[in-house]
This record gives sequence, C-alpha cells and structure tokens, in this order.
Amino acid sequence: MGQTTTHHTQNKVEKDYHGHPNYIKIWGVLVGILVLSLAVGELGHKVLSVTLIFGLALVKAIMVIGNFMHLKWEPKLLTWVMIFAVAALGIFYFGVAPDVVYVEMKIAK
Amino acid sequence: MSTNQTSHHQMTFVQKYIFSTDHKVIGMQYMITGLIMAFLGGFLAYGFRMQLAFPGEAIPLLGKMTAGQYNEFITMHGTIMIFWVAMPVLLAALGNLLIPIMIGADDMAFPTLNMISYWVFFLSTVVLIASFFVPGGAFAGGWTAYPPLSANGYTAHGWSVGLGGNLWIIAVALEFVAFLIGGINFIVTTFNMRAPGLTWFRLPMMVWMMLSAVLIFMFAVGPLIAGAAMLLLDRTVGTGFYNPAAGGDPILFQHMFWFFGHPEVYVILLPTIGVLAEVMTTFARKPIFGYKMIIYATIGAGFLSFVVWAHHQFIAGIDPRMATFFSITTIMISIPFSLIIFASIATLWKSSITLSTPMLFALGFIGEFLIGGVTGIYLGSSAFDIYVHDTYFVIAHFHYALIPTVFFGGLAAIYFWFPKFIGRMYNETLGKVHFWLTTISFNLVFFPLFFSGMAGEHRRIFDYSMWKSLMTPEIMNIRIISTLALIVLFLSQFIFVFNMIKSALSGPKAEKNPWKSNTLEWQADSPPPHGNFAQTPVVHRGPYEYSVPGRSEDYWPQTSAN
Amino acid sequence: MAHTTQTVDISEVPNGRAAMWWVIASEVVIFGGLIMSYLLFRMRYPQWGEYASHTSTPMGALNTLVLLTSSLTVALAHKAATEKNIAATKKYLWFTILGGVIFLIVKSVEYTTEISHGYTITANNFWSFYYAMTGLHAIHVIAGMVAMFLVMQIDVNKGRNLHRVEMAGLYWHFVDIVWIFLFPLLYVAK
Amino acid sequence: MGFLPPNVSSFGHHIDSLFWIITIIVGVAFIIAEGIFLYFIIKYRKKDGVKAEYVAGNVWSQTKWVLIPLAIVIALDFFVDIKTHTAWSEIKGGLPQNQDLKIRITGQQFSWAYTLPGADGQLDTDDDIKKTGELHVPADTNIVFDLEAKDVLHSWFVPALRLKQDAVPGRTIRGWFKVTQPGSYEVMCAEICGVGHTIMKSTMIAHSKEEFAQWVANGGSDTAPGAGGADPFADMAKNLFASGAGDAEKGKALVTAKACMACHNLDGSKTVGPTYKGLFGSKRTVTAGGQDKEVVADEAYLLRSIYEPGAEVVKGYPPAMPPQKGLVSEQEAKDIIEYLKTVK
Repeated sequence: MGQTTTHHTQNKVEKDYHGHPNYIKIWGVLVGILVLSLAVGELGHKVLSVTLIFGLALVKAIMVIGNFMHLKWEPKLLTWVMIFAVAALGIFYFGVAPDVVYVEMKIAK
Repeated sequence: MSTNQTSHHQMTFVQKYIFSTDHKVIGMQYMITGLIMAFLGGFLAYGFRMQLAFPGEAIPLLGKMTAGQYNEFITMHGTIMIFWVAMPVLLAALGNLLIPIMIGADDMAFPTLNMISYWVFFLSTVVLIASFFVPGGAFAGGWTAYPPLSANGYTAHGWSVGLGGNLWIIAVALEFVAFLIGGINFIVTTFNMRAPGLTWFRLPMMVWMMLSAVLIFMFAVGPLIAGAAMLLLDRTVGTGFYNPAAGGDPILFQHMFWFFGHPEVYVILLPTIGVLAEVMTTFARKPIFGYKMIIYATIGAGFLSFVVWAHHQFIAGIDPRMATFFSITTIMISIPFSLIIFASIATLWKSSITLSTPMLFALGFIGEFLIGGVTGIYLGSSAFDIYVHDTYFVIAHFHYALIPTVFFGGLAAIYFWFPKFIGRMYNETLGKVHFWLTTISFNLVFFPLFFSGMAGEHRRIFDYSMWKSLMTPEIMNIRIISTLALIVLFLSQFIFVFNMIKSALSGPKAEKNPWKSNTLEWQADSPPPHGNFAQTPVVHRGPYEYSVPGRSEDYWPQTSAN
Repeated sequence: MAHTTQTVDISEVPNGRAAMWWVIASEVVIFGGLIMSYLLFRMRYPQWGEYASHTSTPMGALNTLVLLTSSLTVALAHKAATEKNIAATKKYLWFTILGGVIFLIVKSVEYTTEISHGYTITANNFWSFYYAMTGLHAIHVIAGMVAMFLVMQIDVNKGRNLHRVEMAGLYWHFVDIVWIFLFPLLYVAK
Repeated sequence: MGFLPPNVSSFGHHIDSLFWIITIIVGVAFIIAEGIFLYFIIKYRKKDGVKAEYVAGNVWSQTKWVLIPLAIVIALDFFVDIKTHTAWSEIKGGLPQNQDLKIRITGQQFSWAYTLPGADGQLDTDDDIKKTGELHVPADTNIVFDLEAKDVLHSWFVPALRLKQDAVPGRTIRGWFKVTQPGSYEVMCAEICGVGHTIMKSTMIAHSKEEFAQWVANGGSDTAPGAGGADPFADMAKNLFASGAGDAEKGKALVTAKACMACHNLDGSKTVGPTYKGLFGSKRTVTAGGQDKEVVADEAYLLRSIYEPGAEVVKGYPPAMPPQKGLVSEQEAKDIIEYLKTVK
C-alpha cells in the first residue's frame, strides 16, 4: 500500500517569512560594541571594567540571538527555553559556589 | 529531511530491519538491546551477591572473585542498569514505539536522525562491552565515578593503564549523544506533528510524560558531559581539573554528576507514570483522576528536580548550611510525586478492575514504589542521612524506587502493547506466574537489606568478615536469603522471555483494540503498517473518556466522531 | 491507494528550525557546564588573573571580529537563500567558511606561541581550562564549517532544501555567541 | 528494629529519635495508603453489569480526597524537617564550646592514620602519638577531629557513634564527637576507595579519662616503655615454628583472600606496600621510633609486620598497613610466612 508522506517543511514557501533586519547595520553596531569593550578594558578600575565588559558581551549575544537568529520573531516558548537553559547553569553555579569558591585548600602531608 | 519515503520501492532486508527509519523498528531495536543488557546487568548482580553471601568461595560460572573484580562488577551493574536498561527501554523504546502512533503521525519528525541515534547508542553498547575485555578490566570506581579514584588517584600514566575507565567514559558520553538526538526528535515530533484536533490537553499522559522526561534529561545532562570530558582529559592527558594538588576540586565532579543524577531518576520515573496512566485507566475502565493536576504536578516536579541534587552529598564535605537547604527541597519534591501516586490510587475508586498481567504490573508498581518513596523521607532528612549514607539502607531505598519503575513499569508497558506491536496475544497465565514470582522474589531480595543497612553494613565492601558487628548470624542470614531470592528473581525472567518468544511466533492473532482502549494507537492495525494510519486520524476528545454516563459502551475512542 | 498524510504544522516553528533551536539549547548547557566550572575556579584563585595575562588580547579581539563578520555573512547567505538567489547564497557561504578558516589560523598561531612559552594544557589548571574551552569551541567551528560545506554541495547547488542554509546559519551564530563569552572570560579579565 | 547498634555517642540520641519519628509518621501514612489501595483493588473488581463511575477528578469535591491527605503529608514532612534541622545543626552545624581534645584523622589508601597530641596536649609537636588502625580516645570528653585524605575519597564511619564524614583530599573537614561509654568500637570506610576498600578497618578504643591519661603518659602503649623486655614476636615465632613448617599452599590462597595483594606484589614492582619477592631472609632498612635500622626479614620480623605493622615501617613506604590482630589467626600467619619463603 503506497505511502506518500509529504514532509511539510520540505517545499513549503517560507510561511513564516518575517523579513530580514538590516544585517549590515547590526554588524556595525556589534563591531562598535567590541571596540567599546576593548577600550573599557584599558580602564584602571578593575571591577567596573570587568562588569562592563561582561555586560557588553551580554548585549552582543542578545543582539546576535535576536536579529541574526530571528529569536525575536519566534514564539515566546523558544525564548523561555533559552532563558531556562541559562537559569539551569545559574542554579548549578550558585549551588556549587559555596563548596568550591569559599573553601581554602590544604594538602594532607 | 530524507525523502526516500516518497519513492516507496521494495526495501532490502538491511534497509527494512537493520538501518530502518521506521520508528517502530527503531523502538524494537532499543527494546531488544535494553532487555539483553538487563540480563547482563542481572548476571553481574548474581556474581557479586554470591560473593557477599558466600565470601571467598568459588562462584558457579565465575570462579573465585578478587576485590578488583568485585568493584568492577558493582560498577558495571550500576552503569548498565541505569544507562543501558532503564533509559533505552523506558525512554527510547517506549518513546519511539508510542509517540508517533499516539499523536497520529506517520513517523518521527526526522526518521534518519532517529536511526542514527539508535546506531550511536549501539556503538556505545559495543564500547562498553569491549571495556570488559581490555587489559586492566572494566572501570572499577563505582558507577558514580568520583575522582580522584576515577582519575586513578592522579598517579600519572597514559592511555594504557585504566583503558577500561577511558572506554567507560566514552561509552557513557556516546550514550548521552544518542539520547540527546533521540530527545530532540521526540520534542519536535510532539510539538509539530500532532493529528488535527489533538490539542495539548487531549494528549495521552504517556506523551506528556515522555516529553517532560526528555526535556529534563536535556537540560540536566550538560554539566555532566562537560565534567566527563574534563575527567577524560584528567585520565589521559594529565590535566588536574579534580586534582587537589593542582588546585582542582573533587567535590566539583560530585556536584556535576548529581546535578545530572537526580533529574535522571525522574527522567526514568516519568515514562512509567505515563504507562501507569494508560494501563490503569484501560483496565479500571475509568478516567485518570485529575489529568491536569498530574500534569501540573509533573511540570512542577520537573523544575524542582534541578534544585535537589546535593542530598546525595550531605556528608561528602559540602557546606553544612547548603545541606539544610537541600534537605528542605528534597522533602518538597516528594510532594508532587505523592500527589501523582495518590491520584493513581484515587483512579481505582468506584472503578471496575480486570486484573490482567499489565494491570498487575501497574498495580505492583504502585504498591512497591510506595515503599521506595516512603524510605526516601529517611534519606531526605540530612541528620538521619549522616548514619545511613552509603549503607545498604540506601541500596534498598533506591532499588525500591528504581526496580518498580524500570521492571514493573517496563513490563506493564511490554505486556500492554505486545498485542499492538507484535500482532499476537501473549499467554496470560505465564504472565501472571511471571508477575507473582518477580514480586515475591524482589521483595525478598531488598526488604531485608533495610535492616542490614540499619546495622551499619556499609556499601561496596567485598568481604565483611573483618567486621565482627556485621558478621552476626542474622546479618549473614539476610545476605544468604537476599542472594537466593535474587537467583529466583533472575531465573523467573526467563519465563517472560519464553512467553514473549512463543507468543510472538505462535500466539493467537490480536485484534485491533483487544483492551477496548481509547488512545490512537489502538485505532491502527496491529501490528501497525509502515506509516501507521491509512488516513490521518482526527481527534475529537481526550484520551480517558471511559464509562461516560449515557453511553452503552464503557469506552469512547478519541477518533470516533459520535 | 496512494494518499498524502498532510500533517498540520501546529506550532509556527517548522521542524528543522525547531530541532536546531533544541540542539542549541543542549549545547548551551554543555558549554555552560565548562564555563561555570571555569568561573568557579576564577573566583577561587585570584592568581589565575596573572596566568590569564599571558593570553594575547589582540589575537582574541581579531578572532571576535572575524567571527562577528562571518555571522554577518551567514545571515546574508540566509537572506539570499530566502530570495532563492543561489549564486549569492553560495558566495556568502564561502565567505563564512573563509571566516572560519581565518579563525582557525589565528587560533593555531595563538596556540603555538603559547605552547612555545611553556603554557601547555598541563601547565596549570587555568591553561587546562583554556585549552579545553577553546579546543571544544574550535571543534564546533570545524563542525559548523563542514556542515555549511555539505549543505552547499548537497542542496544549494541543486537549488533545493534551501531552508537548510538557515539551520547551518543558526548553528554558526551559536558558535559565534560562545566565542563572544569566551573572549572576555579568557582574554580580557586580567 | 533491633538492628541499630547500641548508641555510645552524645548526639546519637538525635538520630535514633529521628529514626523513630520518621518510622511512625511514614509507617502510618504507608499503611493507610497501601490499605486503601488494596481495599480498592479488592472492592472494585469487575462485576458483571456494574459499570465504573465517571470521576474525572477535576472538581474540588473530588480532588479534596487527594489534596487534603497531601496537605497532611506536607505538614508531617515539614515537622520532620524541623526535627532534622535541630539534629543537623548540633552534629554538623558547628563545634562545641569546650573542645577538650583535638585529634587528626587521615584517610589513606587502605588504612586510617590517627595523630593524637602527646602529653603537651598540642598537635604537630614532636611528642604527638601517631597510630595506624587504632584510635585511643578518652570517654566523656568533647573530641574535635580534623579529617583529611591523602589520595582518594574515604569516609570515616563509626556506627556506634552514629557518625559518618567523608574525607576529601585537599580539604580539612572539622567535626566532633563525644563517646559516652568506654569500649572498643569498629570503624569503617564508607566511600569506595579502590581495591583495598574492603580491608580499610580500624578500631576506636575508648578509655576512661584516667586510663587514657595513663595511656598518653606511656607514650601511646598499654605497657610502660622499656618494660617490654624480650621481643614478644621472637618468642611467638619460636613456639609457632617449633611444631614444623606451615602449609605454603594455604598461605598462597590466604594472601589473596585477606586482600594482601591489594597493596603488596610478587614481582618486585613498587606498589602501595613493599614487594614479597625475595623477602624472606633479606636485609631491610626500617624506621622504628624515628631512627633507621637494619633488620633481617626473619619469621619474627614477618609476624611483627603482620600484627603490628606500625612498629617498624620499611623505609620509603607510608605507615599504611592496618594491623591484622583478630583478622589473621596465628596458624594463618604461619601458612602465609611459609608461602613467603617460597617467593623468590
């Protein structure tokens, strides 16, 4: 009994076509942020520069995910999945930190 | 996506059975590999239990056992039973067999990827079995592989020494890859390929549980894959991730392992709760009690399972304040699961129960799992865990939680869907004999271990003759009873194998819907052809409309219009 | 009797893209495991800051620029693919693979200089983490390049399955994001 | 539940009472749940003409039969949690105010090494008493221990004290206990630590306070120093081997059965313990009481290294062998020595 199954994503017109943002402009902004974070790196104040750099890295990541990977136009669920993945890592970090970060080492002779 | 289905030519034997992309064949391949590995794991248990009951004497079929071999056997028993029996049978086999047909799809979203996932799993099985015959033998550091022991105590030596351990890590990593690929297939199929009318709250409980099990597995396994890679580098290249002398920390691996370990036991439990819902509603002719309540409890337990892991490490050197936090979350996570068990008991209220073999196994699961769950409260309390951690009390607890889930739940599923996927009825009396033998011997093996654990019998000890307090006649008798009962448990599984093979070859033909059940797979032929349904089914109602008042028949299939 | 089973696509995300997002979710958790362990040790041992000073920030910055540019070219390739412009898609895909090659070249130059200074994987735990993280990332870069090459040969040349360009693009963007976080972690935080 | 060993620890009552509380709560809940479960199975068996009732369990009047028992279970759980917290904070939460005695416990592959402060009461002074396999402690005193591990994970477990604590290499984990009753109690290793995990036994001997003070004054041995007179093992060797040779065949089997091969070897390679190859009759440099000396490996030497390995430790090897007193009988020792003579 012949069984033809059309895989619906195969030759379907891009139903959820939602246009492409101006990639070049976003690329420009990203390079700008990169240069900015390098400049911040020269700043004397250590703690401020580290937090700024990671902040800028986070902004870059969110821009890449949002615009290049079109997460902005995907259903909300996918965004929540990504957030949960990062949250799971956060849970892991704060669950383990008291045991690894705040314990001084002493090697038994 | 592979498009070979469209040109449906006559497939050769290899394409049809070995490299098949049909979800039912792949499900059967997982099932058979899992069951064979179950016998291997059971044989290892026979080996080390004989050594425990009759220390130092030659074991039939195995000869005298040395301490190194003993560690090897217990490590491999744990690894095989969790990773090569529980997950393939409950997650991959039932998932592959049931998800597409239960949601009215012709196959998985990515059939070729599904086939690749089985063969990556098969490769990991070959690597694991090869690690037995490698010089130095298989890995012997406990299935939890805590460094520094699992990193050979950081005495630097290259690939040759401890090759068994390296193969063990590679086999487990390959198996994780296989289940990640399989998991993604399950998720996308459940999201995208449900039959028209099959909304989220009309999905059978089995599909819900499979989906949440795979999601929990995916998010929990990440850190352990990173940890295993770091451990492999420690063992071979000589880095010092967990080597205190080099600034590493052994406790980090324990956290990584149990961050995965605890959600893992829920990954194994959830498919069985799905099986429970299908089997009990069919044989009690009654809707599941609180369909939405169970689903919300499962989702809640899914999130909670990520903040519970350190109850395995109360006395492993973690910060005592953390132990209080984890003790509270451990007690909290017992709430959703007690809710699910109470709801399944409530399903039996005012029902009309036929005690066929699948129903016996499902009810057996509830009866035994209650003991497993109840003893979890002892261990969840951090203070009492000081005394019973790493003793036989823990072993008895987790066997009472895992064996009902894997064996009773798995066998209930196999007996229940055997007519559908093999097309023939199994022998009912043999099934019942198998059930009663398994239940009685299982209880005889593990219930006494609670007591020897209370007496302070600590784990993974090859020969207790050095401790007078553990060589009292009562404890010696417990070890002997438990071992003899294990032999009975092991042998009674051959009744199951005989029943399955005989019925598959010469059992009476099974009709489309032998149990008068509602879900979609019972509307397809048995065994369902390639592509499952001639016409895509349209779903009109939920899966558990049994004994609806005002209807002559006491079941109402999801697809029937009136 | 032939017939078509038209499985209705319930969620708006078609199969291929949904699967790729789930692959990215699991990869985030795997890379995250490694990065979190590194962070834990960074917090514990201040002297790792001094070890980190031996990594060359300019090389890292160059690599970040290279990967950002290749993210741009793969996004343009996806745009060209949706417009069924085969030639442009291939051009941009080749640019992206070129970006990957440049990244690997810069990486190997970096590795050789560091190893020549004696900072091998077993020098100390910082360097073990450095090589583990950048090594795993490099493997994913290679995997991404191979995937794009295969998509180009199998599908783009024959003008079918053009949505696969977007899959390879998503994976490539993920590899770029991992580097976006690796760069400050290993190179900038001195 | 007569299996719990008698409790001799000051905080042991917490654990025993906690055990009984949980057993009662959980036992009652279990019996009720299992009872209802079995009752339903029996009562609602399929009878002809009787249909099941459509109870979907989505309205409060039905779900209350599940949610209320659940609320009770939650309340009881949190009661157990409170009791657990008090017990946990006393045992592991912190150390008692008056810390009378500070000791160090070191787990190493395949034995427990104990360091007690000598007469001066200070650790890490040269009069410390170092013992492998035997911990002597005074009763009725708060003993604070520093637990550490040399190589892999170990776990110091004394069932009679209801105490267990993992020893993690790279950390010093502090804990305390107070023995309420003099006596000898078995100590176990509860974390898998390799091939010799089985033989990692040691004993804790609790003396009365005066007896312990006397023991410390004697520099860590029951008899006063110098009163030893003739070497006890020389006489044992004489009369043991007076009645003829042991059985080398049985000795060969005993060497694996008693897990000696976990540390020693027959081929001259360097393992945790010294090799047996060419041992008998050879010259060995040992450190005894701090000084090195040259000894001939005769029968008395072998008996001493079986029963009191800590007395004379071969140079370059850790004092890691647990004393075999009470584990290897004299006849078995004789057979083992006979076998060792044949290992060339």
